[in-house]
Amino acid sequence: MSSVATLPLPAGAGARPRSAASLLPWVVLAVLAAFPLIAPAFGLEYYIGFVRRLLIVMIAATSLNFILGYGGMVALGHAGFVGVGAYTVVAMVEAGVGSAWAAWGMAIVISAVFAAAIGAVSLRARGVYFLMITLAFAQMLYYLAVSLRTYGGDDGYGIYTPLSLGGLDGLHADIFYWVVLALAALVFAFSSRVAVSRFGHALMGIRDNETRMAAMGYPVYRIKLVAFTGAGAVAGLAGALLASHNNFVSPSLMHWTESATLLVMVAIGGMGKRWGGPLGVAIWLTLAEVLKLYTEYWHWPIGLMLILVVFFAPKGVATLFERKEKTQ
Amino acid sequence: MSATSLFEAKGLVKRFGGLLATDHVDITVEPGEIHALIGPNGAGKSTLVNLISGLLPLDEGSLSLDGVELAALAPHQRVRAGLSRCFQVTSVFKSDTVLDNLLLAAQAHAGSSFRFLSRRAAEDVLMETALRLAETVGLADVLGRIAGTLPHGAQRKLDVALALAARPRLLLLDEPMAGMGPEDSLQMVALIEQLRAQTAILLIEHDMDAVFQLADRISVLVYGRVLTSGDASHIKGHPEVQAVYLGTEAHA
Amino acid sequence: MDAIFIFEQLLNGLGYGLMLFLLAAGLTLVFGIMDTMNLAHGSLYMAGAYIAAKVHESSGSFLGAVLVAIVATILIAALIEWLVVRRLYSRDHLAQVLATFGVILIADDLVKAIWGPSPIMAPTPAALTGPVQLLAELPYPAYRLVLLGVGLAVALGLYLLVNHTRMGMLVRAGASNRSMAEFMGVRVGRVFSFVFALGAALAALAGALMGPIGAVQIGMGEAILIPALVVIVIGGIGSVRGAFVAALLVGLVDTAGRAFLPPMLRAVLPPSLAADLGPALAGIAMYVLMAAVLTLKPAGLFPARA
Amino acid sequence: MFKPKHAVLAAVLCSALVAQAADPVKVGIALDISGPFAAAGAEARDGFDLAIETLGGKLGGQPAEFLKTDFAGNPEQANQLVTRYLQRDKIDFFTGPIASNSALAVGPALFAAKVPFISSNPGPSQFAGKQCNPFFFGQYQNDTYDEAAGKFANEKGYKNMVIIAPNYPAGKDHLNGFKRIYSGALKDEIYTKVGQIDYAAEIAQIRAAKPDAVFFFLPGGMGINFIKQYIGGGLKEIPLVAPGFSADQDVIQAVGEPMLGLYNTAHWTHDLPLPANAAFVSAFRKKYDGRYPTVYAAMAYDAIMAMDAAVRDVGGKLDDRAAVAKALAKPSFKSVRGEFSYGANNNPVQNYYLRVVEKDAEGKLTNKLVGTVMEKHQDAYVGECAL
Repeated sequence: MSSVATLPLPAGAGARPRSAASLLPWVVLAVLAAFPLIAPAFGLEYYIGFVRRLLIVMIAATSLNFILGYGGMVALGHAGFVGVGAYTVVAMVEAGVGSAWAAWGMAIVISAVFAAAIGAVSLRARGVYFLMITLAFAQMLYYLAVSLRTYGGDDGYGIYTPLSLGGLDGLHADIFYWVVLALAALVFAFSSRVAVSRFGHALMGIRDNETRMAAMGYPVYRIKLVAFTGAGAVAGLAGALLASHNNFVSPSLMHWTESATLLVMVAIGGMGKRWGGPLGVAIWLTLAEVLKLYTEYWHWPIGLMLILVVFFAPKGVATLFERKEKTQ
Repeated sequence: MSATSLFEAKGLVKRFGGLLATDHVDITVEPGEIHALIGPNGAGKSTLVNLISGLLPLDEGSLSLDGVELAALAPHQRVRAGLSRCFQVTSVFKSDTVLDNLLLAAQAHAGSSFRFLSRRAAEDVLMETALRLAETVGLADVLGRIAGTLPHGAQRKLDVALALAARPRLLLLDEPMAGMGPEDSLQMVALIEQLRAQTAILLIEHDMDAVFQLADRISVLVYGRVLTSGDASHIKGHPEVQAVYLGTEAHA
Repeated sequence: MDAIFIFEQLLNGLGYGLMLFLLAAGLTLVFGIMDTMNLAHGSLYMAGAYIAAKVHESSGSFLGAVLVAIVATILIAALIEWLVVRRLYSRDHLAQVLATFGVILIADDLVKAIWGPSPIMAPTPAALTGPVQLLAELPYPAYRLVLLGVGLAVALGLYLLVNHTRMGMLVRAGASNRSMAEFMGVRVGRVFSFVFALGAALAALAGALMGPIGAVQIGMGEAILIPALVVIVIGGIGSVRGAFVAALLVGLVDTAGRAFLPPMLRAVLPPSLAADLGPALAGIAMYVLMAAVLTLKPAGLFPARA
Repeated sequence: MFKPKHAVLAAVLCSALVAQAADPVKVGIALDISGPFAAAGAEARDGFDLAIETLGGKLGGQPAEFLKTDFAGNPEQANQLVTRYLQRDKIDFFTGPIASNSALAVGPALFAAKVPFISSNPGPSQFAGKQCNPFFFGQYQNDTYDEAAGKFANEKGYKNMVIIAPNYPAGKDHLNGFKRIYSGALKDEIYTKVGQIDYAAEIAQIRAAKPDAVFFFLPGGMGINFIKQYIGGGLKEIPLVAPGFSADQDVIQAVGEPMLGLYNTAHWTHDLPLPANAAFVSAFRKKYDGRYPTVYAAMAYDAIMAMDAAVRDVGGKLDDRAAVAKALAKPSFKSVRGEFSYGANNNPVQNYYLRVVEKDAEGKLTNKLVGTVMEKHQDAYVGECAL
């Protein structure tokens, strides 16, 4: 054997010294946490709500990135779970529940149940077939919501008494922002952690070589199903938060273009990169917001960007940062 | 065959449409035995390996390993029952390092993979297993290399190591020498010889020198059927085998 | 519900199925042979419809308009292929979906800039405006009969092309095993160009023919893209035969769901529940069909690849 | 493109001269010029632009700024953008979205901020009934067009009808509006899939039912598909009746000849013989290549005119929001629809007209005024409103 070790055994990756890059999440978190306190001084109050929405969509995108980037499951029905979460909140409100925690908790449980059932059927299919079957289920949910008269159908459902955050109510006008930030940070940290856990490694192994994983004794289907269910549950949380953010829920949340948009955001940001979801969401939503200010023809620049990303940054914008991290 | 065979396959049948790819095949492997399966291209060797490992569903027949019935089990459950395999086309995780490949294999057989919050990197047991596997197949020098950049022979060794992590009682080797140069082949033969102490082996191979060197028993598969079984001299002397198989390949 | 009514609904289902087939055939060919998911197929359909409508309005000749639309759409497709799709052949499906989704966004804005946001006029050819008396009790729109005929002719033509010509043999070789075909000396690049042009022509034909019975407007491509995708997935991606069977299946199930499900539910359920449930179920019939087929056959009815 | 900028420039110059009005009047306009309501949204935009031009970019003589953003017919986006209008731009008036669901999504935030929402189209039953609000000003309540159509069907003597709408609550509301007044028998009540393309199955059902006439509520592309296929199916002899927006100029120009003879009802028509309307229609046709305006353009035009009058009536003091709302509730401008007033639920009490699609003097297909179906009509939900 001619090849000689070019690298020494990498010392346990955990022993790596803390670099500037590993501080980045904390810096971002600190800036975001301080934002509502600083914003009024610059007349940027509106952007508190904007960032709040960004954070909520980031939760949904992070959950999709988990199955798409780490699990290799190209699902085109993720907005369906966002919708299930949002409509669970509607159902709870309709039933007289006033606590946000109870409603959100229930949203997580119900969307996990939906994701488990849909995943159990869909995960038997592969590739484009998987993509289409997840789309089919999301479309069923969409048409169901459109014709559900009790919850407003196509007109949507307004939540006129905002849900209560229990003891946190009244602490500060922007308390909901920090709650969302905390949850988003939690989801981000959790998914980053899972990615380096046994489960994450197994999931990535399945993404890279499913047959080999089965031949090595991994319960491939069960691992995928657990990941799919977890991602559905987190997407449901995002939906529940979106319901509270807008105090309004409509089936348009579940339209297939919303699923496609989530997919696009993750791809732009970087699949399988922990910053992929957040970056993609920030780029996409900010661009749409800004472009709409200036022109009614705001779709084509986004389309062009999409094509350019596919050609020139095929692994997403997050990889550009990664290179920087390495050179530092 | 004796009733106490380690592995016993009976009446295996697989049809693809109208084609009978596997035609009532019976195969046994005794403890510590290397049983080689040979046959011309298209004889259905790979189909048989996929049937045994569970990647293809059986149409008829039964499989048992150490008295455990395998036919109803999913592929990963058969691995748990002690049946592990390699692939004809090298199947490793090409974009990961050799170490990560081995860690992934080690993880499959040391506790549950449904652990979400603890870092795998902190698990010393897995690291020990991975290093031991690397030693066994002779890859300890290249742990940090990306698997896809290794030479072909080293990738085949890695493939074997991934299968070995299961501590199998029966190892299916699907043409381990395929595409190898003479030097790599010699190393592989030595490796297989060394594995004999740990596990019984069902060896599918085209390289006749290697087969005659390693195998305790040889079965010849033709058109999905077992033509004959026996030791090396039996096979060499079998007229039909010479006609359909050795006649065309060995003397080509 | 008499026999003639049921027959008429079957005919309607067949008609809708053949409309879907026109679009799905091109999509499945491109996908099957080039392994390329081209969402911009919907945009080509829209282009065909707009160009045919405009040419028909100014020239008065429907046939001429259809031909112009087909030629123009092939040119547009060539441009899209040259600029975007060509770079995607070697990429994974996700990259293809993303980039061609980008093409859709650009195409929609472009059409809006050229023809405005309102739906445009797409008249029915004068000779085909009325109904034809199929049976004494059954008048049937003449134009729909033409659609049925064209759909069947295209199906037959594709069948002959794929199964009985040299080009078809190359196409099938490319579809079932690209690298093997290349190895055997098939000039896959030329086959690709031919198939992409054929796909564009079929999309344009579908768009041009749909104009007189549907709204020619921005977003029309996306609206029909989803049922077309459902068709090719049920049929087995890459299989023209599969697309044909699946298109008829989807057409029949969708039409039967709308025509027969509500009255049947009304017969067995309380009226208020039936009124809510019937249309909702009819609306998702197509998706239920797809989920059921894929549960039983995860690679569609006629998997093109082994 | 240039005009609004000039208007802004003019506004800036004026504000330098007029000391009391340091800030221009800010109007947030939600355009739906992409997405499912793009056609109607573009009509509304043309109406807004004409009104703004007519007023020289001012409202009540005050400098004004008109913010326009595409909502793309998506209620979620509408919500987001209205928040921007409210928090960042601090608008004084709001108008624009086409769809009821967008209106329902943005209403609560606007009402909480006490910003008047002058509808340029949607009139959801919620805002006429239980959720009525002093800051919402409807131009018609959704059901009233259908009620007028029902009255017309009675007068015409239709004994048996089939009615058809998409399967969502708004579809059911519209059919309920029709059924509220229509006294004949219903042969069938058909609900179709939202965004349906092929209507052959439904048309066969209609043929089998042999009704005297068919009433349909199928907005946008769905209506275009349906009418084309209905006439192609040889059902010309069974008349179609529709609420005005299913037979307006945008639909007519996309469908063409098959529209001839289609009866429809609306609260406005371009040949209403009123000076204000004649001025609007001729200015519109002059500005937009001889095109007839639709009811969407007329309502958008009126919405701006209502703001203009209200600003004048309160003497430019927009800080007193209650006073602004009061001024809006007593319209003092010459509406293109003629005389109208607001009922207790801030939804209008006004006439509804019958129109029929015919050819005009130049041979263009368009709606012709037939007569008044309902006079000073108020919607059915006013009783549920607690205002």
